[in-house]
Amino acid sequence: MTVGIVIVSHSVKLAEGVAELAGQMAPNVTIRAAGGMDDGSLGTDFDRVCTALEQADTGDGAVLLYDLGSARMIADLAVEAHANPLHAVVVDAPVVEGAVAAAVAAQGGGDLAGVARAAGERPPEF
Amino acid sequence: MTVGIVIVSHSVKLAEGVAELAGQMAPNVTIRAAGGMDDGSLGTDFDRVCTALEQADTGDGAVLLYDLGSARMIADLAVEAHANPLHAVVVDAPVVEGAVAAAVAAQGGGDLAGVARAAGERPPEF
Amino acid sequence: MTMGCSGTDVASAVRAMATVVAAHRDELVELDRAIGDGDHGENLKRGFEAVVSALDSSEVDTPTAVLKLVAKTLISKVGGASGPLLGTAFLRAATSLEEVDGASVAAALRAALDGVVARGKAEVGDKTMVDALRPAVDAAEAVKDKSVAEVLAAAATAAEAGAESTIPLVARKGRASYLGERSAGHLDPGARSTSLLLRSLVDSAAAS
Amino acid sequence: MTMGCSGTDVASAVRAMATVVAAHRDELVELDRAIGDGDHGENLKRGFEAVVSALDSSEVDTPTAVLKLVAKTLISKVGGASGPLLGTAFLRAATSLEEVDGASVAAALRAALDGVVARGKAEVGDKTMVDALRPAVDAAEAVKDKSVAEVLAAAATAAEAGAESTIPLVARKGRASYLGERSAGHLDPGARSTSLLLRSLVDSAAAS
Ligand SMILES: Nc1ncnc2c1ncn2[C@@H]1O[C@H](COP(=O)(O)OP(=O)(O)O)[C@@H](O)[C@H]1O
Ligand SMILES: Nc1ncnc2c1ncn2[C@@H]1O[C@H](COP(=O)(O)OP(=O)(O)O)[C@@H](O)[C@H]1O
Ligand SMILES: [Mg+2]
Ligand SMILES: [Mg+2]
Ligand SMILES: [Mg+2]
Ligand SMILES: [Mg+2]
Repeated sequence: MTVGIVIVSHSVKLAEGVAELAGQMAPNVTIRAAGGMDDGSLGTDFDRVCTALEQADTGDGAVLLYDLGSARMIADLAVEAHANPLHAVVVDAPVVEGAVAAAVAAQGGGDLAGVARAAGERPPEF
Repeated sequence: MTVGIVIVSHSVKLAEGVAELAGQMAPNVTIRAAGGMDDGSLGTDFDRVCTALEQADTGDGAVLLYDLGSARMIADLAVEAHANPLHAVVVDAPVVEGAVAAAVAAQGGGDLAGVARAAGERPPEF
Repeated sequence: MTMGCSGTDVASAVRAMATVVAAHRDELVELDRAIGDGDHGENLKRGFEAVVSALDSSEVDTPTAVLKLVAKTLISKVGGASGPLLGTAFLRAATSLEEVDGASVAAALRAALDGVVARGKAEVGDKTMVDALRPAVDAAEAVKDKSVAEVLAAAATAAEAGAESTIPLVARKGRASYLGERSAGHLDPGARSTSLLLRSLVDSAAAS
Repeated sequence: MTMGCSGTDVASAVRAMATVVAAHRDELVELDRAIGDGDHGENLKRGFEAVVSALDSSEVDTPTAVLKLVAKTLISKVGGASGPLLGTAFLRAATSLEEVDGASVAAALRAALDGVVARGKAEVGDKTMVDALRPAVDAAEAVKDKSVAEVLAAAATAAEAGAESTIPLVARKGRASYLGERSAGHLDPGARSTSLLLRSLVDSAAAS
């Protein structure tokens, strides 16, 4: 059981940075960065998010985290377009903290609901 | 009155991505990314944070946002080392959401306390 | 009076929208710079340019197929909040546009509004495109037994007034909500572009 | 018995720590891989290598000056939570180490602990280096009228037991706290390295 993770962001760097940070604590989890537009400008790219979601869901589903509100709408649309929309959950949580928590939960073998729950919980005190 | 912003992160990309996202809504605000280590590995670099803070505080102070707990400790140390520690505030808020809110508040001419408060408030619904 | 109802006519109307968007790019950018991130004009320009390319290179022939292509392209290419919102609007309009008369145009506009609200959760008063679109739909429905041209004219006029009504509002949805009270005193870019798109439809209907 | 109290002696003890850290790099990495991000051994190795370089290229001569240089270098070069924590520990120890006898060593350890707690807000039971350091300080104070070597030996032995005590704990501070219940059953890397550093001091005191 390994739930995947998609980071939806307006920025290529932000998405990749969150993915690398979360990946550090979750070497076996597929974390895909879907940030920025094709031309490098800031914005959310639906096709990129769809591709990332296809890759992140390796059978056990995937959670999507997003940076700002308009990215949430794109994430929702990507879930609707996903082969199995029940295999993808958009989590309303701070993107960095949520991604690290989700990655750790997925690394620990959590199922889709468990990983989504972990991502949405207030992160532990550091 | 323009309060500056420092993004303290374990990742170069994450810090730069947050800075570019927040900067989009705050063209006149100095936002400095202080992410990653000199050798490119993930971690927080104290000297980088200190330099970023010196640059971000152009006279009206600066707020620092951080990604994970150990980055907070480095941010605190950078404030203690800052020429005027009362001119720098570490904000305990989700880094992306907090940075955007802080940037918008600083762009609007908020003072240090106001910018720190804006960063720490729950972001508006999108 | 009936509006042309072939796929080609709808495609022409959409191309005319693209022209209007390009002509107002800078204005929309300026509006978005004041209370957002300054990309709304560029977002819509990029999106509608992609729509025109898509229409050029595809053989969609029914109004529904054209509108679906428009929807899909806007969702993919706009890059900002207005992409999924307008995309959902076109998608919902597509599936409800069966015949083209006043009533069906009003119904399509209603479906578009419902889609925007379902997607973005904004209501009138939140300082968004909904402030233009909802009064437009209400006005269209009030005259839905008249011609397509009259229905569209009523919608566009109401949308223009609705857009103006956003000026004093404090934003509660979208990026502008980060500004709080400072968002008051500015026209919402998405409300403005929505009124422009509806006015463009009026002109297309008159020309056809 | 008194420990050498020149800056050179302190520097030698710190160099010995660097050797110990390098020898245990992989072990600390493995421990951190289980409940963290797998960098603790590398972080400390990098930090202490930088400390050795700094000592090589500077002319600090008092124990206080050496410890401050160590603190500053660890804060700058470690890159993880252990950097600001150990750095603060060395900094506090530096400013409280006036003469080198059992009592002052115990006092320096107490100051170091207080610094770690002030910086990281962890307490015993949170599964951090504090679980090694606090019992070490308590043990040191209990024998503070004895020699430096005995004080350090008491501290190191207590730190080792304290580190072991972290195994069943659920982490409440630091990165491992993200794992919740799954953090139980693993030795905390920072508690382990703290016990290694203290044991290294014992060996340095015996050799001097
Ligand atoms: N939740 C929402 N519901 C309805 N309209 C919205 C919403 N969020 C944003 N908008 C509209 O989108 C416009 C901004 O579009 P655009 O600049 O393209 O996107 P972004 O804000 O992502 O840069 C706003 O002026 C507003 O009219
Ligand atoms: N708040 C804290 N207080 C005390 N010790 C802490 C705290 N946070 C982390 N630690 C210690 O730091 C160790 C991890 O150090 P390291 O791996 O170098 O940093 P990071 O977790 O940033 O990668 C943990 O094993 C723990 O002992
Ligand atoms: Mg915009
Ligand atoms: Mg935008
Ligand atoms: Mg670590
Ligand atoms: Mg680390």
